[in-house]
Formats: sequence, structure tokens, C-alpha cells
Amino acid sequence: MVDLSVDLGFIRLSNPIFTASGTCGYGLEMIPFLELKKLGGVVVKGLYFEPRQGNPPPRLVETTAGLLNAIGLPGIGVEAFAREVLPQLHQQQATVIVNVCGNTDDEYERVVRYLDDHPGIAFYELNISCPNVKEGGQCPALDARATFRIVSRVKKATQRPIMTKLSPNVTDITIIARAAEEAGSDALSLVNTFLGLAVDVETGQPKLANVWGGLSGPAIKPLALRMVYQVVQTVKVPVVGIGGIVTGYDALEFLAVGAKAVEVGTANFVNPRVTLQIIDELQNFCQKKQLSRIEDYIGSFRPRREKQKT
Amino acid sequence: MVDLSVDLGFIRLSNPIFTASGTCGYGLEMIPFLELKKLGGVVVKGLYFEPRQGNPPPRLVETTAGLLNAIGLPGIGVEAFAREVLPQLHQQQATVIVNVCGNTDDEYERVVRYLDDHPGIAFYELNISCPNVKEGGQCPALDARATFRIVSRVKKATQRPIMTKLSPNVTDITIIARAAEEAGSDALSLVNTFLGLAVDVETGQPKLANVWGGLSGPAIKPLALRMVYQVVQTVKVPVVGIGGIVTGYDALEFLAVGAKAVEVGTANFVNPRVTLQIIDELQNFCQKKQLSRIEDYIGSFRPRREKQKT
Amino acid sequence: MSQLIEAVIKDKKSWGDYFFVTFQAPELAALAAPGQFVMVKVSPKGPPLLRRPFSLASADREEGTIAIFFQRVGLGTNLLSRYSPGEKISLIGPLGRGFSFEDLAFPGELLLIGGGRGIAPLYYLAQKLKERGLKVIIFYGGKTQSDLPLREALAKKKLADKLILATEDGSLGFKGLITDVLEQEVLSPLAKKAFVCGPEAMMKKVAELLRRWNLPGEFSLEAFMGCGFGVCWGCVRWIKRGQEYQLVRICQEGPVFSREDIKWSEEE
Amino acid sequence: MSQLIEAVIKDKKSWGDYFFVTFQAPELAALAAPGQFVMVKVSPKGPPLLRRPFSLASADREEGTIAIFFQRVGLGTNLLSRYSPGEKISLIGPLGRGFSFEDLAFPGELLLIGGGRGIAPLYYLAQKLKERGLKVIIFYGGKTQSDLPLREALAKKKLADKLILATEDGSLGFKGLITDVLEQEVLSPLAKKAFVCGPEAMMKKVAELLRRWNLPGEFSLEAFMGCGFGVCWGCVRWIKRGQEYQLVRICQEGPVFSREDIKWSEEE
Ligand SMILES: Cc1cc2nc3c(=O)[nH]c(=O)nc-3n(C[C@H](O)[C@H](O)[C@H](O)COP(=O)(O)OP(=O)(O)OC[C@H]3O[C@@H](n4cnc5c(N)ncnc54)[C@H](O)[C@@H]3O)c2cc1C
Ligand SMILES: Cc1cc2nc3c(=O)[nH]c(=O)nc-3n(C[C@H](O)[C@H](O)[C@H](O)COP(=O)(O)OP(=O)(O)OC[C@H]3O[C@@H](n4cnc5c(N)ncnc54)[C@H](O)[C@@H]3O)c2cc1C
Ligand SMILES: Cc1cc2nc3c(=O)[nH]c(=O)nc-3n(C[C@H](O)[C@H](O)[C@H](O)COP(=O)(O)O)c2cc1C
Ligand SMILES: Cc1cc2nc3c(=O)[nH]c(=O)nc-3n(C[C@H](O)[C@H](O)[C@H](O)COP(=O)(O)O)c2cc1C
Ligand code: FES
Ligand code: FES
Repeated sequence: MVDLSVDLGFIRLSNPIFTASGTCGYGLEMIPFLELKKLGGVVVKGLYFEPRQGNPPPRLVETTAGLLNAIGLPGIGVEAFAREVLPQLHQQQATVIVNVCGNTDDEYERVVRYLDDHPGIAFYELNISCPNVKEGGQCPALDARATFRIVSRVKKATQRPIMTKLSPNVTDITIIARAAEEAGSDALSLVNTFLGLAVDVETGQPKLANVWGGLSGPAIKPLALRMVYQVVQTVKVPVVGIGGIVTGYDALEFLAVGAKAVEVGTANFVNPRVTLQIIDELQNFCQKKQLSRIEDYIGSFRPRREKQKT
Repeated sequence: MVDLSVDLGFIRLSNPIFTASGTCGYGLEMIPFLELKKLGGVVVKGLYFEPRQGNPPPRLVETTAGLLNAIGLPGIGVEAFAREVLPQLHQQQATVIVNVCGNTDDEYERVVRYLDDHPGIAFYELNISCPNVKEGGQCPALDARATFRIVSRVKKATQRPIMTKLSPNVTDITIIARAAEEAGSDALSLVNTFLGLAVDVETGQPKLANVWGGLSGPAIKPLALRMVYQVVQTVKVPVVGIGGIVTGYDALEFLAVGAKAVEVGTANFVNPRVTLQIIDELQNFCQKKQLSRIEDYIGSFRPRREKQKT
Repeated sequence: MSQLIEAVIKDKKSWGDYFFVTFQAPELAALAAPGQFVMVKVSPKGPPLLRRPFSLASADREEGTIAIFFQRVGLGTNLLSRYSPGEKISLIGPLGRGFSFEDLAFPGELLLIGGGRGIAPLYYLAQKLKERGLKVIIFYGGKTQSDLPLREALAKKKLADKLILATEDGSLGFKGLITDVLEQEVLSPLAKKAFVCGPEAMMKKVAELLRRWNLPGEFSLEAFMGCGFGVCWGCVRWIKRGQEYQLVRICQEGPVFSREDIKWSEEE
Repeated sequence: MSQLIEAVIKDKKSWGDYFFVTFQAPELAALAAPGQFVMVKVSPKGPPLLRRPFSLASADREEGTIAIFFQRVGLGTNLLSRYSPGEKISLIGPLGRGFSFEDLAFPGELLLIGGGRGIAPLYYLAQKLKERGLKVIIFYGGKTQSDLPLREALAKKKLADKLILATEDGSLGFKGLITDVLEQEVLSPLAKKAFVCGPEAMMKKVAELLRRWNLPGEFSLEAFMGCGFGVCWGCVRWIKRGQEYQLVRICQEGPVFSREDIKWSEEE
């Protein structure tokens, strides 16, 4: 039996496979398909303080090997979440990670303060990188100072560890990563979706009511992997990789470059049991490679750059 | 008969479909498959002043709906190009666009100065955005100042119009676009490839000898389209759209958001006649829509953003 | 509770662009109800990446089978149309909330109004209603004759006490929209409820008529679905909840909704 | 000049993971030569996105057919293996430069050395060499018996004057690597040249032997190919041009190169 557990420093998890925020609802919707406690973690839908309707439909467009979404973070708000959802997740013995959202710095703070009073949350994922709320994909994670400001503020407000979720829509993600780390983020997760557009050429209208959307799915994997590698090289805190993961092979690519865990997003829509399959594939891979612990594999990437001939 | 010609201000082209740099060789390799003169333009492989070997192999990895390349701009140099290739392209009556590269500002200048003495080039595409030459994808197009500097210098050095090719690996591409425009670029083309990574999980080695590579193909289309739209909204000079175009429908999406022409890259590898098919599809689309000129379609995108409900 | 299964195709019938495919899927047949749907993985590796939703067009607990009836309209339905009996395909289902007909009893009379592929869930519903001895009047419309392939099965299986057909080009049944026919219908005093599925414009028109007639109605709505089981929040539509409209997941709280809860236009 | 065509599959034979597929493709058959290859679109819409290269394993001008022989190793070859006679598939070819054998004449003796699927281009070459009345000795190796499916066709068509088989597990022919057998071979004074295709390690070993024997040799190399027709510069390998090694396109200047031009290791 291979030991798949991973240590994020502030917590040890049974395995490195999480369901990503916004792609497993509040977790409960997945129960027909899998036992939540078998997952390393369940990152629930982004939560604002108040309930929200999100963006008008259409909210989704399929692209080649990708999904463009402009859901716009609808949700039930912290109160209903703490009252109705958390106890059920607790009963399922899920490792719950709450994806924290806010329209203002203040709202982020209020969300964690409120939730801190409720048991059953392992840690927070700070969502400063959703491209679907503000016009043209604007979000704090595009800017090192805004990132530093929000992360510091939330860090002071909560007793729980925080993981900051970064946006890929930047020139140099390591600068944002460093800002989040310096502000006290206990871990980093990346990437959120890539800002994209789709046009209905018949009508000349955007395919999404919100015009812009965020691209996820297999299409983005090589880009996400590159960024995760860059961030791992830059920061000391643990990094959780996200983007286009469908198979155990994909997950291993992220672990190889040094991610301590990964989140699986869009793939859940296609196969709600995909995370369990990935866990099995990790098991088998380690067995085949005679690795007794997955942690021995993490960070094993050795980028030997061949000498360039010009 | 639909009029597919498009006006870039400094030149009118028979249609808006080009083959993209690095994906049609020096153009001549395409002759078995298509008549070059049927294309709006043929953008030849990136040219440095001197011949170059490029990066060591492996140089290519296929990803889901994408291609990661680290070719590294091998080439025959300007002399051999002017002597051996240009006359043949001229004979084919191709509209030739030369993709100009340089290791230094000076080299860019030397390339255009040398080529200016040779007839048969419609204009230059300034490649300041190749992610495969410097470590970690560094290139001038990531920085507004570097962009401004190189473009101004090349603009002064040449009699011919220049189109600057932008990188998508930036937070705000409109800033770079504006810098290029202010420096005198007569047109802009975008996007070049997205910096990515692929890992062989068995060996823990990068799949590309160069470690990093640039992602192209259908996977990137929604991201490229978004950026083209942003740039069209920002600058006055004509914009040429690039990224993941495979069908006439794809090309129309770029034209709808205001690109005056498009370049087709990776799709040529799969179907070397794809550009002619796209031209046919544009014809049919215009006929169906009763448009007598493709220019009446360009820029027809009307992004009605539904009021957001939160 | 819905399930993720691999089902073997048992039978396939086709009429031009329309297909009726039966799956051996006892796990789903045991739970299915009219108006519910399944998410089908039309291509093992994609494209398309995502599953496609199809209403249950039939379910037989004893045989352990379910069926879908679909029209070939794009990439996914194209691929799906190429499968042959014996091949396996991944299904998730049964999903969503179906039609409410448990409170209906003899001598009630029901109107089932379907446009094109919209007949699918009604075909299943009609079976259930007939089992309960109710009177079923089916309005079945399409652009042309070939859009009404289920007319023969409906007749043969005696699923309709009255089967009214309409085609826009007049090639079969009344000439015109099915809503035109409906408008001219003299409503029987026994009419209890209407069940509707079809193109948006048709459903909107039917909703107007039902309001005028003050007849309860249930509509099976469509939306592009990311997951089909309630996790993506991609399939929402404005639906009345209490006093106000909310953006509600079609796949979870629908796809069947009552007429008066559906927001038919921006103005409402 | 190479062409882009839609070809109909005429015939398909298979042995486990190995497939021999014949296409009706008169345009390509008219131009084909041993050592050249075709780029095959294994899936109309992808994945995989890109075409896959396969050596010509045969070409018949009169019949207007060409053939490929391939091993199922991944996604693309898997999809390709599922096509049936009558189906269409897009091909580009013939591509690249093949083997040079025009200057060879009776009573020359040629060694054809193939490992696994590497037999494909040699199978075609052997036909041409026999047509010219040359003596052909074929070395054909694999891991196990099932890796040598063309042995019967080679024998039946009398394409080898001598057919030497080897398997690593000894299940057929000599036990060991084909290069072990080759090493023990007493070279005939009539031996003029070797033609080689197979796994990289095997080819490297053969190259060493040929150098030792001072026998000319041509090798059909592999590389992942983006296009196959010279536009992407993705398929390069270090090849001697004049006095120095250059990164040369396998698809354009190869895939067949002379032993002494190929850089077999970093140190060279
Ligand atoms: C709950 C539910 C039940 C359904 N039941 C059935 C059924 O029983 N039989 C049946 O034939 N179809 C049914 N549909 C519709 C069916 O899911 C779509 O036709 C199918 O997803 C199209 O997939 P595609 O890949 O072939 O088309 P795509 O290539 O995705 O699209 C082709 C064309 O169809 C349009 N389109 C795609 N999806 C929809 C949609 N949901 N509504 C309207 N237009 C669309 C696209 O805009 C495009 O123009 C149902 C949909 C829902 C939501
Ligand atoms: C000029 C040329 C001629 C060829 N002729 C033949 C032939 O006649 N018969 C035949 O069976 N094959 C031939 N090949 C190899 C064939 O192209 C590959 O096996 C095929 O592309 C694999 O595609 P796939 O999608 O099935 O595998 P993928 O899913 O792409 O890869 C599966 C596995 O095979 C490995 N692989 C992929 N391509 C190659 C390669 N080129 N070399 C070594 N390993 C590779 C991958 O790394 C991976 O481990 C030839 C290749 C070249 C370049
Ligand atoms: C429909 C949808 C909704 C999402 N909602 C959220 C969200 O609420 N909060 C968040 O941080 N990320 C959200 N994401 C982003 C995902 O968590 C993930 O970062 C992204 O999809 C990339 O991973 P993938 O390629 O595996 O899907 C959402 C993604 C999708 C597709
Ligand atoms: C193999 C390969 C080589 C390329 N070489 C160049 C180049 O020399 N100069 C350049 O400006 N862009 C180069 N590009 C980028 C393309 O011109 C184009 O911008 C990119 O591939 C996106 O378009 P696509 O998705 O249609 O391929 C290259 C792309 C590929 C795939
Ligand atoms: S389709 Fe995903 S929530 Fe309805
Ligand atoms: S495969 Fe493209 S140049 Fe050889």
C-alpha cells in the first residue's frame, strides 16, 4: 500500500487530490457519485457574505478541449452555508476548504470572521482571481499590491490557514505569488481560469451574456503547468496545482514540478468520479515505480535544458 | 461574387487569410498543396540576419487540441533568403510578409535594412514575441518600453510598413499594443504562442529539450480572440488576428471583433490546404448573409453585456 | 439518486436526422420518471469535451431499458448517431425533476404538446398517463413531415386518444404551427393540464394560450448544460421562487417547471 | 511532388497490435518509392490534433494502391487501427527521401535489418530489390514471436533469399537481439550495403557494426513530426552536412540518411 498522504505544513491530507472550487457545487451534489471523505479535499463554490444570483445566462460555452464560463459566483452566502451545508459536509467526513470571495477587502474579512466561528473547515482558499465578476476580467490577483493588501487583511482576521488562488492572466505570476506569500498566505493555489471570448458569427453577439468568460479544461494544462513550476521555484509555501487535469498522468505532471496537491475542475463535469480514478492511478503509478510515498515523487522534475545551438 | 479584399491602410490585399510565420516554412514548401498567390499573404519563417540552427530536439509536443513548440527560430539568414527564396516567391506572385527577428535591437535593424534593398516584400512582421529563444519565455513584447524602443528603431530604418507581432503572455496586452502603435507600427498582429510546459512523468524530464515551449492551436482560440478584441478597441492601426484558427467560422470570429485579416498557423500542419478552404467558407458565408464585401462584416461584433444580477 | 454507468446500446431506429436509441440500463430504468433526462458521453475522449443532455423517451423497469430520442443538430448528436447496438456508452441519470402527474385521475384529459425533438419526454409521459387510464391528446408539430417520425409509434402503441399533427409546410396534418392548431382547439371541460416541450418560441406561445385558458401547464426547458447534476451552475434560468425570480438550475430544479414560474421574456 | 488526398481503405490485415492497411491511392502509388512515408489523419476532428507518419510498406502502380504497416502504440495508432475497408482517410504523401538502391546491380547482396514495426519500409524495399534481381538477406527481430507478423508474407512472396529471425525471448528464431545475430554473421564478399529501420538503440548498434565492417548503410530515422512536409522544423536531428553537423529536417532531407552522416550520440 502506497502512502498518498501529503503535508501542506499546516495540515496533512490523506491524498493530494481535491475537487476545485465551482466544479463540485457545495460538495453535497457529488454524493451520488463518490464518498467525499476519499478526497484529499473538497473546495466548495466561491462564497460571498451575502447570497448572490451570479451572471445572467448563457453562462457556458464549450470550446475545443475547453470550457468558457461566466457563472459569476452565484451562491447562498455564508449564513446558509454554515447552517445548511457545513453540518452535512461534516457528517460526510469531508475535508472542507472554503473558497472565499468578496467585492471589497472588507467583505473578504467578514466572510472569514463569520466562518471562523463554525467548525468543520480545514482552511480557506482566497479567491482573488475570478475573471467573471468585474468588467473585462479585472481582479485583485492581477496586481501585486492589491494581492498583498487583501491577503494581509484576511490573514489577520482569521485563525485558520489561508491559501491564495492566483490568476494566470498576468505577465509574471511569480511577482503576485511572492506578494501573497509575503502577506502571510500559508499556501498558494493556481491557476484560476484564463480570460477568453467567444463570438456567435451569425448574430455578431458574444456567446456569453457576460461577454467575457474564463477558460478551463484540458486546453489550458500546459500553461497552468508552466506557471505552477515557476511559482514553486519562487516561493517557500506549498503550492497546489490546478488546470486541465483529467488523468493521473496530468496530476503527476503537476506533482513532478513540485505541487504538493492538485485540484480537479472541469473534468468533474464529464466524469464525477474522475478524482477517485486519479487517486487509483497515483496508487498504481507509485507501485509500478516502487515509491512507497507519493511525497517522494513530488518535485522530482529535473529540467535539463539542452545547450542551445543558434 | 463577394469582394474578399481588405484594406490595411498601407496595402490592399486580395483576401484576409495569411499563413502564419513558422507554419508555412518559406512558403515554397506549400507549393505542392496550394497556389501562394491565392492567399492574402504569406508570412515566412522568422528571419535573423545570420543563419541559425535553432533549438535542439525534441522541439514539439502535442497537447490536447494544442501544439507546444520550441523550434527556436532556425533559419537561413537574410542573405540566402534574398538570394534563393525571394525570387521564387516573386515568381509565384505571393504577397510576401517577412517575419523579422533579432537578438539585439541592432540585429532587427540590420535585417530590415538588408531586405529593404530587395524587391518582392509587401511588409514586415516584427517578431518581438517568440517565447522560445530566451530562458523562461522572455521577449521584448512582455515590456512596453522594450517594445517601443525596438519598434521605433526599426520604423526609422525601413521604407516598408511594419506590423508588430505581440505576445499573449502579458497582464494587459493593450499597453504593449499602444506602445507599438506610438512607436510607429503600421499594424499589429497577435497572438504569438503562450508559454507552456509539458513533463514526461516517467522520466521526470521536460518533454522539450528547451524545457519551455509556446502553445498554439485550437486550445488557445478563445484567449487569442479576447486579446484581439481588446487591442482593436485600443488602437487605430489595423489588427491582424492569430490563434487557433482552423475553420472559416474561427476566422469570422476574429473578423467580427475587428481584425482586418487573420493568420492561420498550426492548422496548416494538419491540412496544408486549410487556408483555401477558409477563403471558400468566407465566400459562402458572405453570400448567405448577402454581404457583397467582407469588409462590411469586419468589426460587426456588438457586445451587449446583460445587466448583471448579484 | 442518479448514477454513472456504462450502458450497452440494445436497439437503434432512425428516420433521417432523428434517432431512437434504447440502452440496457437497469440501474437507471429502476429510477426513471417522465421528464427526467440523462447526460451522455457521446465521444469517449472528446471532442466534444462535455456530455450532452437528452430526455428519457422511455423506460422499462422489467426489461431494464431506457431510451432517448434525438435529433442530429451538431457535433455531439452527430457522433451519437453513429453508435451501433452492442456498443457501450457512458450515461449519468436519471437526472432532474420530471412532470407531475401523480395527482391526475380519470376522467381527466391531458394535452401533450411537442415540437420536433420535443416529443421525446412526452412520448414517455404518454405511456405513463395511458397506464393510468387518462385521456391523452397529443399535439405534434414540426417544419415538415420528416420532423414527425414518432407519429407512427404513437399511433401503433395507442399512446394518444387523439393525435393532432401539424407541419409548417403542410406536408402532413394541419398546415401551420402547432400553436395555430392549438389556438383553434375547443378546450374540453375535462382538460386538466398541459405538458409541453419544444422550441423556445413555441413554448412561449403555448404558455400564453394556457394563461388565457387558465389551464395549468408544465414545460420541459432546455439550456446548455456543463454537468447536468447541479455542480456547475451553468444551466440557470429565471424562475419564480416565492415572490421573485431567481436564477435557478434547470438540471436540478427542472428541467420541468410550471408555466407560471417561468419567466418568458425580459419584461416580465 | 506530394499530394493531399482522401483515400479509401481497400484492405486491412491484423495480427494483435500490428496492422497492414492498403489504400486505394493511385495518385500516391504513381510517385512512391521505398523509404518514403505518408502523413495520416487518424481522426477527422482530433484528438490527436496532428497527423501521424507511417512509412510506405508497399505501393503498386498498376493496382493504384499503397500500404502501411503499423504497430498500435498510442492514441493515434489506436484510432487508426479501428478503420475498416471502405472507409475514407486523409493522406499526404509520398513524403521524404527514400533509400538509394538505383546504383545496385547483380550480383550484389543486401542486408535489410528491421526491428519490430521497423520492417515496414524494408518490406517495400525488398520488393523493389528483388525486382532488380538482387540478393536480399533480411534480419527481422522483435521482443517476441508476435512482433514478427510479416515473416510469413516475406517468405510467401519470396522477398528474402535468406530470412533471419530473432526474438528476445527466444519464442521464434534466434534467442536474443537481432544485432547479436548480425554480429555473428560472416559477411559475404558480395555484401554491398545495409538498409536499416528499427528502434533507436538497435540502429545505433547496427551503425557500429557497419562501421566496423566498413559497409555502407542507410537508416530510416524517426522523430515526432508536426507537419511531415517541411514547414514546421519540428523533426530535426543532427546530420552531417559538409564538415559539420546541422539540425536537419528528417521529413524533408530524410527520413533515410547514410550511416556516416548521422550523429548517434552527444559525444560525436
Ligand atoms: C434537459 C434537456 C433535455 C434534452 N432532451 C433532448 C432530447 O430528448 N432530444 C434531443 O434531440 N435533444 C434534446 N436536448 C437538446 C440536446 O441536448 C442538444 O441538441 C444537444 O446537446 C446538441 O449537441 P450537439 O453537440 O449535437 O450540438 P452542438 O454542436 O453543441 O450545437 C449545435 C447547434 O445546436 C444548438 N444547441 C446546442 N445545444 C442546444 C440547446 N440545449 N438548446 C438549443 N439549441 C442548442 C447550438 O447553438 C448549435 O447551433 C435536450 C436538452 C436539455 C437541456
Ligand atoms: C518517418 C516515420 C515513419 C514511420 N513509420 C512507421 C511505420 O511504418 N509503422 C509504425 O508502426 N510506426 C511508424 N512510425 C512511428 C509512428 O509514427 C508512431 O508510432 C505514431 O506516430 C505514434 O502515434 P500514436 O498517436 O499512436 O502514439 P502517441 O500517443 O503519440 O505516443 C505513444 C507512445 O509512442 C511514443 N512515440 C510517439 N511517436 C514516436 C516516434 N516517432 N518514435 C518513437 N516513439 C514515439 C510516445 O512517446 C509514446 O510513448 C514512423 C515514424 C516516422 C517519423
Ligand atoms: C463552472 C466553473 C465555475 C468555477 N467557479 C469557481 C469559483 O467559484 N471559485 C474559484 O476560485 N474558481 C472557480 N472556478 C475555477 C476552477 O476552480 C479552476 O481553477 C479552473 O476551472 C481550472 O481548472 P480545470 O481546468 O481543472 O477546470 C470555476 C471553474 C468553472 C469551470
Ligand atoms: C512550429 C511553429 C513555429 C513558429 N514559428 C514562428 C516564427 O518563426 N515567428 C513567429 O512570429 N511566430 C511563429 N510561430 C507562431 C505562429 O505564427 C502563430 O502566432 C501561433 O502558432 C498561433 O497561431 P495558431 O494557433 O494558428 O498556430 C510559430 C508557431 C509554431 C507552431
Ligand atoms: S448543468 Fe451544471 S448545474 Fe445544471
Ligand atoms: S515534420 Fe514539420 S518540418 Fe519535418
